[in-house]
Amino acid sequence: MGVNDIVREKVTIRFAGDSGDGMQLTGSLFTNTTALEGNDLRTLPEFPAEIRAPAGTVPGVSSFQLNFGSTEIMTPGDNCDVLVAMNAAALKANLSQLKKDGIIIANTSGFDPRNLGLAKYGKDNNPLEDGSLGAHQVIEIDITKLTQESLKDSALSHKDIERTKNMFVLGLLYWMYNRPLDSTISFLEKKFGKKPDIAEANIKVLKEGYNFGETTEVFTDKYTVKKADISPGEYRSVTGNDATVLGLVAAANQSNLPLFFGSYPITPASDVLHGLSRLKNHGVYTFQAEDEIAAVSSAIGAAFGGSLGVTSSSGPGVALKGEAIGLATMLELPLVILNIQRAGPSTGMPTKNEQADLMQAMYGRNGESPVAIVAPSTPSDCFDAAFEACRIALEHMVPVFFLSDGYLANGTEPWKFPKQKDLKKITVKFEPSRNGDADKFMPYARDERFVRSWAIPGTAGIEHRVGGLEKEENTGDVSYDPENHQKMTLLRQAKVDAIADFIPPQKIDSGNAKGKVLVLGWGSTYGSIRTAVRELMGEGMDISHAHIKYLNPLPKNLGELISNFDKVLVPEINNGQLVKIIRDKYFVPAAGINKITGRPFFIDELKQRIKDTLSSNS
Amino acid sequence: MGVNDIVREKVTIRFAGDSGDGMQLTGSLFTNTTALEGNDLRTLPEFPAEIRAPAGTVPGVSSFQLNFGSTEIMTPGDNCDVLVAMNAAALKANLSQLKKDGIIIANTSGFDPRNLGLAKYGKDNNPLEDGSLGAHQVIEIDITKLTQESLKDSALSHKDIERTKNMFVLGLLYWMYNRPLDSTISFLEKKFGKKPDIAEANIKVLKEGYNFGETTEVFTDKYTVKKADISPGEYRSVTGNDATVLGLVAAANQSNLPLFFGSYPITPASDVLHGLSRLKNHGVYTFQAEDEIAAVSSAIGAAFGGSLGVTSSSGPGVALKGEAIGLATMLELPLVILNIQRAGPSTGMPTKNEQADLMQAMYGRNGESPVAIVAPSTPSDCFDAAFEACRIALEHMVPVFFLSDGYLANGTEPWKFPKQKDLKKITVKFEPSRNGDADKFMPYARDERFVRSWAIPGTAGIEHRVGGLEKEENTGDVSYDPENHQKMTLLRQAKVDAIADFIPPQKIDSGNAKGKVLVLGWGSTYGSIRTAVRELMGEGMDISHAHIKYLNPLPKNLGELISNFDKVLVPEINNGQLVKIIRDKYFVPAAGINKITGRPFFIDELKQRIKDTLSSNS
Amino acid sequence: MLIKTKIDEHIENGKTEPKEYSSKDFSSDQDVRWCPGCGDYTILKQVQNVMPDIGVDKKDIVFISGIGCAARFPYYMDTFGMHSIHGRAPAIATGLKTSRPELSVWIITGDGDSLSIGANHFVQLLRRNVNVNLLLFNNQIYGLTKGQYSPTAPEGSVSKSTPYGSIDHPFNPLSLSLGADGTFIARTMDRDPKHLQSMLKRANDHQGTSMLEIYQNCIVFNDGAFELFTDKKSRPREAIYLNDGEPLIFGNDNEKGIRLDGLQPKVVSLGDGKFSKDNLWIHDEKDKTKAYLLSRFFDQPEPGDENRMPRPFGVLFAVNRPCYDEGVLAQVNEVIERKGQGNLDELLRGPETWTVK
Amino acid sequence: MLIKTKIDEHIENGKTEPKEYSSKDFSSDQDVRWCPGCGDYTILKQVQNVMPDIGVDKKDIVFISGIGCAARFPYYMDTFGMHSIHGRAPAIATGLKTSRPELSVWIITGDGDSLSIGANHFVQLLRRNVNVNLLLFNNQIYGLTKGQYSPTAPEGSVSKSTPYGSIDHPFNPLSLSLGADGTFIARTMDRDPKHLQSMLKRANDHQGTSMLEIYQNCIVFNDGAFELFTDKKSRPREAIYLNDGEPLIFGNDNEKGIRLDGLQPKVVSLGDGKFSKDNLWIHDEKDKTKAYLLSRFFDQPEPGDENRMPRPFGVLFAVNRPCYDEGVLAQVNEVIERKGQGNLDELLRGPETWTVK
Ligand SMILES: Cc1ncc(C[n+]2csc(CCOP(=O)(O)OP(=O)(O)O)c2C)c(N)n1
Ligand SMILES: Cc1ncc(C[n+]2csc(CCOP(=O)(O)OP(=O)(O)O)c2C)c(N)n1
Ligand code: SF4
Ligand code: SF4
Ligand SMILES: [Mg+2]
Ligand SMILES: [Mg+2]
Repeated sequence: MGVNDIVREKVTIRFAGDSGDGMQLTGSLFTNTTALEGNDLRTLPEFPAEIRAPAGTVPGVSSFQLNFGSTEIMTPGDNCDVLVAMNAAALKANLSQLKKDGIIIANTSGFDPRNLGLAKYGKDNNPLEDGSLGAHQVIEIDITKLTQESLKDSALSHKDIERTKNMFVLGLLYWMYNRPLDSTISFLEKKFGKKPDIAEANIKVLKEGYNFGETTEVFTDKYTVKKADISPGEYRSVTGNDATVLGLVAAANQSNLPLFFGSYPITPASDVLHGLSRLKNHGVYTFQAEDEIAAVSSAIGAAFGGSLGVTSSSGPGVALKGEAIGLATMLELPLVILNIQRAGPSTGMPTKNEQADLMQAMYGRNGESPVAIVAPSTPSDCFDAAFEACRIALEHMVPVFFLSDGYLANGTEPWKFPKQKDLKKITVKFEPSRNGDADKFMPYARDERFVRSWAIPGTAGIEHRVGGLEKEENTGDVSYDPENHQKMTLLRQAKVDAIADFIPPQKIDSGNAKGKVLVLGWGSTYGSIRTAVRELMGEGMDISHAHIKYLNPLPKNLGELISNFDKVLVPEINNGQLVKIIRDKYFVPAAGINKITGRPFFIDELKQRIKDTLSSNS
Repeated sequence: MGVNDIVREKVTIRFAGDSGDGMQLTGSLFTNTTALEGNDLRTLPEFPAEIRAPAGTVPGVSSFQLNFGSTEIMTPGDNCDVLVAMNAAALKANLSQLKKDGIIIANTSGFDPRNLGLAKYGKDNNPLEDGSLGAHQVIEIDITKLTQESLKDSALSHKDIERTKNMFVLGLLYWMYNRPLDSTISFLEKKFGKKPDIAEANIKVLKEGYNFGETTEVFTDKYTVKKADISPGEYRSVTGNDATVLGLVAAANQSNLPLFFGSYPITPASDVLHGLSRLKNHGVYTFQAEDEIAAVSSAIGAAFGGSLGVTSSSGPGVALKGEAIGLATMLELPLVILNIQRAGPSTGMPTKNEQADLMQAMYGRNGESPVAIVAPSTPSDCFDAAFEACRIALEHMVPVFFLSDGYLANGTEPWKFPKQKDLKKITVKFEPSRNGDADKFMPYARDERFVRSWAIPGTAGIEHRVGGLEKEENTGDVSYDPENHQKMTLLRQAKVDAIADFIPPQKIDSGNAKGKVLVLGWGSTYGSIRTAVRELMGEGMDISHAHIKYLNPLPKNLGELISNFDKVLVPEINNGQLVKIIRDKYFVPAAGINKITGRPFFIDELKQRIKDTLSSNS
Repeated sequence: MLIKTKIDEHIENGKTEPKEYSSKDFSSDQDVRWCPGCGDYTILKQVQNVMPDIGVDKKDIVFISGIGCAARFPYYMDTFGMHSIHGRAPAIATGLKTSRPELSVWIITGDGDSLSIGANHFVQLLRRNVNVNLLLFNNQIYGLTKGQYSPTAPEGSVSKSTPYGSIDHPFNPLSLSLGADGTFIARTMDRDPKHLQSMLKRANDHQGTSMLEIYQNCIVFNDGAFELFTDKKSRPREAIYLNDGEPLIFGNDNEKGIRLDGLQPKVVSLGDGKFSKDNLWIHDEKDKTKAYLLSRFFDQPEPGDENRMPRPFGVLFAVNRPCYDEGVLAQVNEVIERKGQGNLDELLRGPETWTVK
Repeated sequence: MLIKTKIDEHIENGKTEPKEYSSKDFSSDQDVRWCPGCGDYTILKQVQNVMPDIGVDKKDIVFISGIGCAARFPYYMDTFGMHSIHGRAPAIATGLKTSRPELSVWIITGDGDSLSIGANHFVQLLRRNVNVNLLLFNNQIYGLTKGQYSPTAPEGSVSKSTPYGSIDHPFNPLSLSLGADGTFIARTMDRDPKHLQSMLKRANDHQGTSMLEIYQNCIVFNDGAFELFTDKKSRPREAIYLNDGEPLIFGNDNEKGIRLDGLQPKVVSLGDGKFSKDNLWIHDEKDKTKAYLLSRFFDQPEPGDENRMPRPFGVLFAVNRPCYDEGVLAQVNEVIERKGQGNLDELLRGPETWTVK
């Protein structure tokens, strides 16, 4: 009896197992092969909140979701088509994320009484047997046993053999989705170069898994996902935090400045510190400060010295930086603050996602202290956004917030990475030295963009003092003069507003430039909104999508762009923040669509909420 | 030739001299007498920014302004009718605040070459002589010399004699405004009880000054300001910071809780710490922490223990408290944060005024962390607002911001102080102890107002843990559950919104409840707006004034109240903050009237700006 | 406080008979979520074992922590607890203890929590000598954030944030505590439950801030950091246990001692008749200079070197000094007694009033 | 750094001849705004006097302060300067010095600025041994905020915030600095300009964080706090000046000395033949234990008591330890040398790519 080969446009696979089961590696290997096969894709890992929750328990489950297709793929997918469950806990933790008609591939030895107990199913009620899985097609395989058999002649330790079982799953899925094994094989050969026996074992088990699909008859279907038409070029896969690191280094390179990065570890921002600390040979200084206050302060000190000063944090750590950021607005020095947002308030849910720090970035300081704000929309866009944050900070002598989040930080996508020669130049001019008879240096004199000059120590003749007290226009001397304070407050605002002349105008991402409904988003909701809106367009709805990258100042044409629509909807992973700014600034009755579960919008969910909102307020 | 006695409705006097000249005392003595005479009044001191700027220089000038009248007086007055200038610097620093036709009383010996030099007029150009004072009526008196003469037989040291010259001025002004000397005399007798010779000298000089007016003919006019009709009762004079201290102690008293006050000194908030530290016998604990973070943290610790936990700061100090306030929103413990605002951003202008921290109070934390906000409108209203802040915090288990400012903090007004028996009771109920077999205590169970119970250590059977991680509804256990986070985020918001049911509805302060123009204010602009609006009403304009004390949540009827007007104007001493909230929340094209000079609105200025704004956007 | 408040009423009404506890009574219903094999488990167990013996009613015990792996501790204790924010536990505890001196307050903190972000509150707590117990879980790493070096990590530490090795010189937590004028300074380790227990009791008995450093193994990110001291084989040579009034002796067969040659501590062998117990340094918990010298048994020659000083465990220093919380209470009461309980109406009236008819 | 950046270009292009300076060259055009008679004036003057001799070009000198009266200092120096925020100067200086090691960086801070709100950054700076000079203006009060007690104010201090006297035990700034493993620890006073100057030079010459405590009189809010040491009459008995390699001698006619009796410092008189210079404690800046003992000449018996130790002025401790900023630079350069200057395109490509046709 043959196997039918079904063509699918998109497939979502979720690999789930114990932290020890190597699901992250399995997922990324499948991802690489899939990329090479020319599909579009997105992935998202999910780590347990604890470092090492007890093996076999639900909190110990680690999973990896991959969404790939022959059409554009903009999110890691909603619920999955296939769930690989290496043990009972993995099933329990992820079942809710499987489609009604989704397939479960279960490693039966992970459902023995012990595992059932650890997963709190109860020793003797096995979900695979009690029919509780209803409509789902369940494929039970004793992966552990099969792996051991296939290596019974190997000299490897039991533990090492056990470790290879994820390759069996990988091989099996390669068969299911008609993928070649070669890239994985060469990866294994590279990785275990020094341990050929281990490499061999893994490869053997990989093939075993593939052949298992081929030979046994548990599967009635296999699937083909055709190439997507992706613009030709050289690609790599990148996470948001990786891309952020690269964006910073690129900006330092394009401005020919040393990069000084002062930070204090915090989830999910730490990887930026880790990534940069490896790049010392790119002229990067990383400083793990005693706290976030020292971190931002050290970046300000470095900026005073002429370096590109950057600091990063998340959640509570960002709240601590407010005072020092206020100082930077007064000093009018370049400063980049990376906020890799997470679910709050307070410590909140460090491993969960949220974009609820926009208002804090806008207003989280004493007094009138305007700063610029940019936000990336996809993992690879973190590169552009980080680069832009640096460019604005350096060219406009102003603190700039970069608002990424955990979903972007850990998600991956294929990236047609740029070449250095194609990157913008960032123009930095230090105030030149002058000799005694030249006239007095005016630290707070401004150019036509209201930007003061960067006057760094080591420059003769321009010795000067800056500080957090109000400054007199031009001279920069301390001033309590009422009119001067009014003037300087407005100047600091004008300087930030003027950035609008140096950023691209807001464009429509999908849909017409005029119409009934505009869905306005920012940050990591990009993929979900884009996909949802396009599907709604497909359903014949008059709807468009614009996604704001420059949140302060807003693009000059945004008001007019908005005015071309009858309704404006603002989906956010928060309780309504951008929507407040839009309503205030453009005086349109924009309506928020909000989700605060620590999770991204699902496409179907978002489509439904858009429809509901429209019907409710029309 | 006689002196004509002119009746005036209002008079503004400004006493200005060197920090050493005792102008603050002179001013407050005149104030007390004026109060006893039954005038309505307001005062405002102005201290030099430096502790002790060099004597005789402009930065060293200290001044005191008093505005009193037979009609309602709501501000310390715009420009003054009489300027007392004890030296050249005092004239230079204050001339701009004198009315065109205002009188200058100049102490000529303060205009000698040395003083002229120090004041940077230039040794030999004396403003009193070079005609630069134009229209002003200048009365030159060698007060120093006259003082010395009147005490030439006294045994006092030259320095002590010199010190009494401010009494001469005071006496002179008493004569000018037909005020009795007795209350001042008895004050001096009390104050210098131990040094009768000093008391005597001061009194002699005081009378000397009075007689000088009586006998010499330098004055052609004297003035009478009739009693104002003030509601009968017992009054005292109070500054905003004093009233704040009293409000806190009263709240502790009415809730029968110990008051724990954790703070770190900062201008202009320090006096609250100073005031409370003297009140230990009212059951007040004051803790001068190592910084603002420790200050707010200690208050949270005390609140966990069942005390009324309060912290205070200003400017940069408040910015540092954001993270811990976020913790308090998560812990759902009562916490009162006093922000005595000052001009920012950063260190800004510590001794100047601004109300630019409203947005920070609303949004200055990571994640969705709603807090309640109240703001006093006059010095004495600081009592009610502080009391209300405590009441809301305690009855709703929530952090509450109290937004005062330097103008209120240092200004004084007559206060018909309340009696303890007339104060509200604040109802606090600690979770009672329970014995073993009772069912498990649910720390995050809520009542109909969404308020959890206050469960303090020392209570048997309800041992429980709280923290900054997201909590599971009811149990309070740590939870990463998506739906729970959504629910809890909305519950924290709902709890704050529900406070609206327990605050008075917004009322119109002046004018009709329906009409063309509503001027909407908050905080220390009250006096200026009220007076300006009433004068405009007098001029026949259809205009009303409402002043918001409860800024978050806003009174339930505010939207409807606003909807009864064609135009809404929002004057603020910032670059536009409340106006953003109003535009967003009620979707009305409210227009801001903003001033950022570190100074309050002048009545005439505000009237003009209101007219301009109306004509410009109609 | 001499003024009776609602808190006093509440406590009065809630009075219960003092109970007999077993260590089980102190474990909460939360399942413990540290990595298998983490040193935190044994510390938790010993704390739960000690609690029944400190003679404090469960309801009067509060555990306050910052953030970190260690800081999850309070969730597992069936007492009152707060898992607060990073580094601030000492400040929160100061507010609680000052306003509620009758409570037994325990601070749980990690090396990053207390010596990095929280170092200011840490030294101020010691200076003020607030009567609380601070347990410093030192694993020389940031555990919760997955392995960055900490302020106690040795120079050259390779970690996620220092791939080429750390450059900064680490804190010596005991020296820092002495420099901050701490009144109780002690060290113990997760792997010696008996000693850990006795140190916990000592910490509890001390009036004032009890700073107990606990060497704790982070099996995942910094395994074996303290092996030299915890390993049964090397411990005798590398660790020395301090006992008040007793000579400094260590070694596999107690064959080594330490004597003071002027200001110089010297390792001597007791075997060869040259030196006897009587020539040795006698430990004196009240001698701050000796405590200082002991705290410097730290940056010493490499293992193997004859003159290498063993790492001291036990109470290095313990003296009495008035506690901040007591002092505050005493002052409040003193003022109440002197001036009488404040009358709100008088306060509202203020110094001077006038009447408008 | 081995990689040349725009900063290097800029410095290169701006090269100027090293100049001869006079102290006047270091006073800015701002008029000084401290209270008449404030100790800060004399400190400012001595710093301006010393600057010409440290052999650093004006353009390469940076003064960074926090907030406070003392912190206004940079405005008055005609060098680069930053009057930053309260307590954070050490962190800002660390960022500046680490990224620009060639600069001469001076931190100006008060006792509140560095030992209250800034105490964490203060101890971390000392631990890291960043090569900067920190001048701690200790007046035992918060001056700028008009007179609240500070963490160095003696117990019982009556101040605006402690009308009934302060309760907390103060920091001993030198002990805290030692506890934080500072490498240069010295004390001087505003009223002894010569000594102040020599200490400033020593601080400048030291490689690493130079912590110089300066007793500074706040004439308005805490006048005479240090009179015992600054007053010509009492100084000889109450103060002792330390000189490396010389015996500890003090007194009106150098008639008193200090010797070490075991670990116990004792005041002895040299007159009566019992003891001579040779029996005295010889100061050794490199001896940390002696530095520790000297730092404790602090909480001693009341004046008049025979055994009262004089307060030491001078360099208590000075040793060399690698500086953080050097270490960072060395590591960066070492990696550049080993791996070669990073190539951006390679970095962007990453470890693995694929091509879509
Ligand atoms: C304000 C803030 N900054 C940073 C973090 C992230 N963070 C949590 S724990 C921790 C350090 C933990 O190290 P340690 O105190 O040694 O505790 P351990 O995990 O090693 O027990 C950090 C940096 C945070 N939660 N809050
Ligand atoms: C964040 C913050 N908190 C508080 C203040 C107010 N403040 C300014 S200086 C100071 C203390 C000054 O004392 P010290 O450091 O000893 O300097 P001094 O004035 O005595 O020279 C305080 C509390 C501030 N400016 N910023
Ligand atoms: S990471 Fe380390 S410290 Fe944290 S729980 Fe795991 S083993 Fe323990
Ligand atoms: S207040 Fe004290 S420290 Fe400040 S300037 Fe005046 S005298 Fe100097
Ligand atoms: Mg640790
Ligand atoms: Mg001071």
